[in-house]
Amino acid sequence: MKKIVGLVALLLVIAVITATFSYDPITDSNPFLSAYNLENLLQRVGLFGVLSVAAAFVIVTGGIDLSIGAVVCVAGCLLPWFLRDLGWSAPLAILTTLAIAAAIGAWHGLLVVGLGLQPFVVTLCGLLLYRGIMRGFTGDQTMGLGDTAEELRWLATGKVALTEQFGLPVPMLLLVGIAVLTSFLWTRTVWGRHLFALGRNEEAARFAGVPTARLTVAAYIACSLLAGLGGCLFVLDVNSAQASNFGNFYELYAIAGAVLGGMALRGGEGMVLGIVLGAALMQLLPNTIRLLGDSDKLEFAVVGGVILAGAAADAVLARWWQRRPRR
Amino acid sequence: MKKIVGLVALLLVIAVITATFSYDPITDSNPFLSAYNLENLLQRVGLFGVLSVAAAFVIVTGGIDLSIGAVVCVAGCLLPWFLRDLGWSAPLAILTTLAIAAAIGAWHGLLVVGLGLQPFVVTLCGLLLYRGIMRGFTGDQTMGLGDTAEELRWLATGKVALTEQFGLPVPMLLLVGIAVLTSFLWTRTVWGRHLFALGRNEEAARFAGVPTARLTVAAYIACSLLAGLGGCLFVLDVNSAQASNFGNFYELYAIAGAVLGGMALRGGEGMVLGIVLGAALMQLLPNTIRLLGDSDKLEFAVVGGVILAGAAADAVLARWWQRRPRR
Amino acid sequence: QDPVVAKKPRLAFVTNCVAEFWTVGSFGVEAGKQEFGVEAVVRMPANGTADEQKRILEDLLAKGVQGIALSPKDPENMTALLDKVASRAVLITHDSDAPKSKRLCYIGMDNYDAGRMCGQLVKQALPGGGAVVILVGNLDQDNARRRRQGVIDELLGRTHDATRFDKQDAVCKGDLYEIRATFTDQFDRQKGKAAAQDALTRWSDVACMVGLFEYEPPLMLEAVKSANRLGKVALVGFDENEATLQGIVDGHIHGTVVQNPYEYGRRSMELLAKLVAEVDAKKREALLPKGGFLDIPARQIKRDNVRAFWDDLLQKTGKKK
Amino acid sequence: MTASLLALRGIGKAFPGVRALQDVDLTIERGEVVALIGENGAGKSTLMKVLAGVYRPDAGELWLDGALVALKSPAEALRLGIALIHQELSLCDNLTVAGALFLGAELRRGPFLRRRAMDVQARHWLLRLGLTVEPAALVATLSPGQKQLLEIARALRAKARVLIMDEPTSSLTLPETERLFTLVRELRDQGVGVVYISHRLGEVRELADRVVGLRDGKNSGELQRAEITHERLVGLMVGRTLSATRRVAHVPGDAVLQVKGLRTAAFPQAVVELAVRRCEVVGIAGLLGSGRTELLRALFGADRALAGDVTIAGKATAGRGPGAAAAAGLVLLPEDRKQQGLVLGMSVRHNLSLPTLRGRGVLIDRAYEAALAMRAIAELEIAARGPDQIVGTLSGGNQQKVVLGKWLAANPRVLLLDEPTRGVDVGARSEIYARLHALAAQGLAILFVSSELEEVLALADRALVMRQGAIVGELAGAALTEANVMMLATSMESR
Ligand SMILES: Nc1ncnc2c1ncn2[C@@H]1O[C@H](COP(=O)(O)OP(=O)(O)OP(=O)(O)O)[C@@H](O)[C@H]1O
Ligand SMILES: Nc1ncnc2c1ncn2[C@@H]1O[C@H](COP(=O)(O)OP(=O)(O)OP(=O)(O)O)[C@@H](O)[C@H]1O
Ligand SMILES: [Mg+2]
Ligand SMILES: [Mg+2]
Repeated sequence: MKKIVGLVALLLVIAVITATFSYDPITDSNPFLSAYNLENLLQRVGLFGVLSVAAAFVIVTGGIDLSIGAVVCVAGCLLPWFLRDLGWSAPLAILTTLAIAAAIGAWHGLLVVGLGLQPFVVTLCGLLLYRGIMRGFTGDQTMGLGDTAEELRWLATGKVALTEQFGLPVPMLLLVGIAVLTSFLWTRTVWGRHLFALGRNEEAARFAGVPTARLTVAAYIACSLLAGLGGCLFVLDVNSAQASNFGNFYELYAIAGAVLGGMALRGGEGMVLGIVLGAALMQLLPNTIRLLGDSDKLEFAVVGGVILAGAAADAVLARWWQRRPRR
Repeated sequence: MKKIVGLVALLLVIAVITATFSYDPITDSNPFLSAYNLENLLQRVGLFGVLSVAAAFVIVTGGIDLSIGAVVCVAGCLLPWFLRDLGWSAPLAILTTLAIAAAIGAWHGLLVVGLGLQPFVVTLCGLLLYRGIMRGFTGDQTMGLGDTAEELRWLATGKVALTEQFGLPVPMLLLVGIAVLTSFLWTRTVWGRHLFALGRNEEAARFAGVPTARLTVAAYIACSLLAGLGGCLFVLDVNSAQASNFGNFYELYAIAGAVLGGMALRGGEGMVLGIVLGAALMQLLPNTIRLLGDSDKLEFAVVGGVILAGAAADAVLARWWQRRPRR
Repeated sequence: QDPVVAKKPRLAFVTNCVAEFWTVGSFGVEAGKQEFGVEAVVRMPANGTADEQKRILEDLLAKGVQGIALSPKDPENMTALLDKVASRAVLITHDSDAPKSKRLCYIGMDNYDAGRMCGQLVKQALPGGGAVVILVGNLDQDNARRRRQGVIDELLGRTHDATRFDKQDAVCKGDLYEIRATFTDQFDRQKGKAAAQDALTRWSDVACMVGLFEYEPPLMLEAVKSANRLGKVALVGFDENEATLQGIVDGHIHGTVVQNPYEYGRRSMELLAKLVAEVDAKKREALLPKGGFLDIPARQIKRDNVRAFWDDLLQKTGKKK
Repeated sequence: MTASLLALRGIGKAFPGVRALQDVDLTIERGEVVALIGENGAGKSTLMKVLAGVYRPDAGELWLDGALVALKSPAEALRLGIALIHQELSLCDNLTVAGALFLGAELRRGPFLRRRAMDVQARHWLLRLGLTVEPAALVATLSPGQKQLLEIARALRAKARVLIMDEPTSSLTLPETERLFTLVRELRDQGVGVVYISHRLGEVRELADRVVGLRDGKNSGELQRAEITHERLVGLMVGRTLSATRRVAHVPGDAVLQVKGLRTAAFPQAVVELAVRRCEVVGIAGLLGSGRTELLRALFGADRALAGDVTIAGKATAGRGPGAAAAAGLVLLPEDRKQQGLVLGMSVRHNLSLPTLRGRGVLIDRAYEAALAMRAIAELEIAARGPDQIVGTLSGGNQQKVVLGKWLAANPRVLLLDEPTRGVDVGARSEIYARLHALAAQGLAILFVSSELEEVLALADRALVMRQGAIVGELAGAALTEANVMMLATSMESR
């Protein structure tokens, strides 16, 4: 809970700074607070938030999934192929893509559980493998939707109007839905309780009769499934995917968002709300830099610096809180 | 030990396959076995091997360093700047670069130990931060040595002639030196024993009076120092560095090499020889693909696939070995 | 409030990746800012992906930029996005065109033509024909594909058709020239060098190597040196890396095809400044170059003109007064 | 004739290099408490893990209610009504007490948790065992003793037909143990078959209906209720009689450990003052959660104290961490051997030498290390294949001996011991007592915590009794009796 408060504070501070400095006296307008910008921001939080929730499913088990970006790439290359080259209907294309993503997750889970391989190794190989296969499959050609599937793109670029000016982007709504569901799953169901237990102490959970193997596989499936969904949304958003770089590094953004939001990499710890806030921070920062800065050369530096400072402040405050004399 | 045997076997199998299929009956020569190719291969193993040993130092403590590629970038951009723009002497330039790299490591170590931040988070932020700073610092311009420091480049491109045809590349010799030293440090000294103990159980080591904080910081310093050395060698090898992509992904290659060589990411487990072999495998595969393949599209796929298959085979064999009936 | 500052048009120059090439371009932008009295920002997508470009464009619009010059990453599929941008600001393309979109005009050259120029250099260096190996950063980038195709088509003596595409592993063998392979390095220099070395290892009869990305010709030179085949393998490059130019001066590299990113930057500013100042759509039309194409041709740099070119470049990038 | 509740026939189990069990038989009838005894490493825990589906035996059969069963997993054993309290703590410490109590058998409505209901029922179970923690408290905040009670509660909650308890009382004090016995007898009367493993032979005498002995992985005999005596139990375990240990009187010297005004975070009101002198063995007694562990950890600097001075031979070490304490000559043998005592993945030899490798230059003195390992293994009778066996694969009692061995070799000035003989068999125990007395005679100051009153009486020159974080009394000489200690520890104000 303290983590959440800290994150919200950090988000607010950055938002206020951005709003203050982006004010344009000539046009008397505030680009940061414009409906257009807020919609864009929310849409991006929606897109990347889905990936962070994906990453969190595996992090809860004490594992890690480095192949999220590669699965985004697989989904991003396959969906246009199904829709445009094979001419499939939208539901069929989406479902098949998700099924393939889920199969990838199942395969990860089986390798981790069945053979006892380290998740880092399995998914690092996965990263190379899937992206490599996609490069071969697409022959390094860009996969795009062209102007097919215009309606489907609503999922990524659509809005649900709230006022005349402002609408909630559909990806944000999707993220909210996924987050609420996940949160519910984690905190209210037996499944979630077992997932968290096995994440902290797999052996103890197994001794208590928890079907740890099955659950771990399920977590990997959930992760890849959401990554696949993210991949679909990303390609519907930008309309073009190149196998060699589509989704590159997204696993790191996704994991950073989740960890920033309070997921502990040793497993069994974390809240969905934190993850969403973490993902939001990861999107707010570049926006700030691009709205205020003259150049984006320092974008990475600022993102890295702010996250680190945030994490450090959090740790320092937590200590201070603990040391504070109690009545 | 079984791991080492397995790796050597895998390396040999791939080498034999490559040698067999690369034989050219027209010229009756074997490109793979040519002195030129073997020298190139050894040189690459030397370069990447240094990074894998670097990664291993932190992996032993149970941590992870994702900033290796970024430190390579820092060293790769600074060294040319010192040598060419500031006109420093070679020793001064190299030592300053290494000192900066070591400082980065110390800073990681302090954040991990002093504030208790997760290594993944610290070094992920480091990755963004250092690369970002370098982009700002170089103004996105390529940093090159031009024709200064020709003698210094011997460190990366030089050879020590063994026969008239064949010489051992200097980076390989450096790697051998580093590996022998590291191996000695790990297995023969008190420091190494303590490092492995704290990697397995930090708390128990602390209760046994091991100065765990100091040791952990030292491990991070060793890691970044070697990564900095690697960065120097890389830029001396290719002669130019662009901040935005120099050393990109090298942390993953480095970690993959180390893990492939038997380092367990949970810490406290592994041998230096395995790491060197792991790094060698990572360099042999692309060479094979380029010598035999029609295109390098599938390079990533093959590398990922072979590593995964190797890890899986290793796990299956280990099980079989354990289950095998004993007299 | 300074009324002069207030009236300055606000422009942006968006590239398709981070590269030395584009730092030269940003010097052009800088020059254009002074010359035409505009404010401008340069944006380079760090990972060089289409989705990064999308977010950069959105943020520029949010920021209230009035004119954007863009090198689209994926012109084919970005049409809808570009149209949206064009409806909120003046949009022109440079370096890479998106003819199907509502961009007002294109500044630059044709990468296919530049590729053919590169092919001509190969022909000059290797009049008797031989085996050629191509090195390229990746092959899913539009400009890379076009360049490579230009080289291949020129060497095989094919007709001028920019839409042709030979797959990476396609057999490209003509009467005189044979393209043995195309290697990609994903912008990793060490890998580029390794690929060049491995090509030399694999084929003892490679007669020419072509590097299509800025950092590649120097790597090929390193590889050829290390294989002791200097002078036996002709080298042809692309772009104006200083080591490439030095290689030409030294006679190790036959020549290079240079574009003019500096002019892309400067002329983008010039054109955008004019277009933004003009509100009337009809009158805007009149300001556009003929056919919506401002040609800034590529040039072949060889031993005879390398000195002059290099001096000029150093001057423009402020490295020499 | 009805079949036995449970019967194990000819069970064999081998680990790499070791035959842990060979042709072992065991029957358990309904409504019977069978005590399983044997030296450290005899195979008791292994046999119980076979019974609970953790290990699959290499040979033998398992009959439940006259039907042959093959257990594939702990889950399956649980389904069949076999519950095991593991010797080593195995709890998920990110859960709440109620969450841990119901793990694997949550009260549910469809897939959803009935959290309220579980809290209510948890309170009931905690109360029955006298565990005074909130169901919503996190497991991570419990002391090892409380965790052990929680594990017992879990097993009772499982309503098993066969209840296996592998040293359930190793860190419990008298009142909890007695409460546990009452519950076990209740279960027995309801027809549950109980297997009880303990090295506290007094408990065995009190509780067991029948005793089964294991020695070197084989059956070593059986005693019926009437036949159970201390001597016979020892004979069943070790196969010989043990000489009684004799107390050596020490003449205490100057105070080496001095504590003034110490206040710990868990008990901010209690102020601790104490001094331990050279050649002195001081015991600390007290109830579960009375703050004994907290005190030792604070002295060692593992936890930061709120206030107070700790001086070791004149050097102030408070607030400087374990490193400073160790440097000044004070070491702590921690209560939780798995977490703080051992590096489980390392070998016996490396664990034994870990604290003493310092000060021998950079290079490891391998000869010294080997000698140290050989000596410790011989003196403490550590049942290991050799010094290179991985500590994690030793039996619980043998692990404890390794922890002890490494500190006995360390030559400190002040030795703090928290439950030093947890799970150690009777034979080794008297060895250890003798060693500790010898060390004290050489000038060492020893301060130890033990939940076993017999141990405090056997070992201590003087005993401090703690309650609610404070030292409420000191007993020595003739006044040091079980009754006096219990009176001080439980005096009315405590609850
Ligand atoms: N996983 C394992 N790998 C190898 N050996 C093992 C393993 N587990 C137990 N052993 C060995 O099996 C033997 C029996 O161990 P077990 O834990 O059953 O003893 P125990 O009777 O419970 O002793 P204690 O009283 O000390 O708890 C010991 O020699 C031990 O070293
Ligand atoms: N990590 C912790 N966080 C919060 N409270 C704790 C923690 N560890 C122990 N406590 C509390 O401090 C009190 C004293 O515990 P301590 O371990 O010192 O008792 P003890 O006398 O050694 O008993 P035990 O036999 O249980 O070890 C207990 O009430 C316990 O709940
Ligand atoms: Mg046992
Ligand atoms: Mg205690």
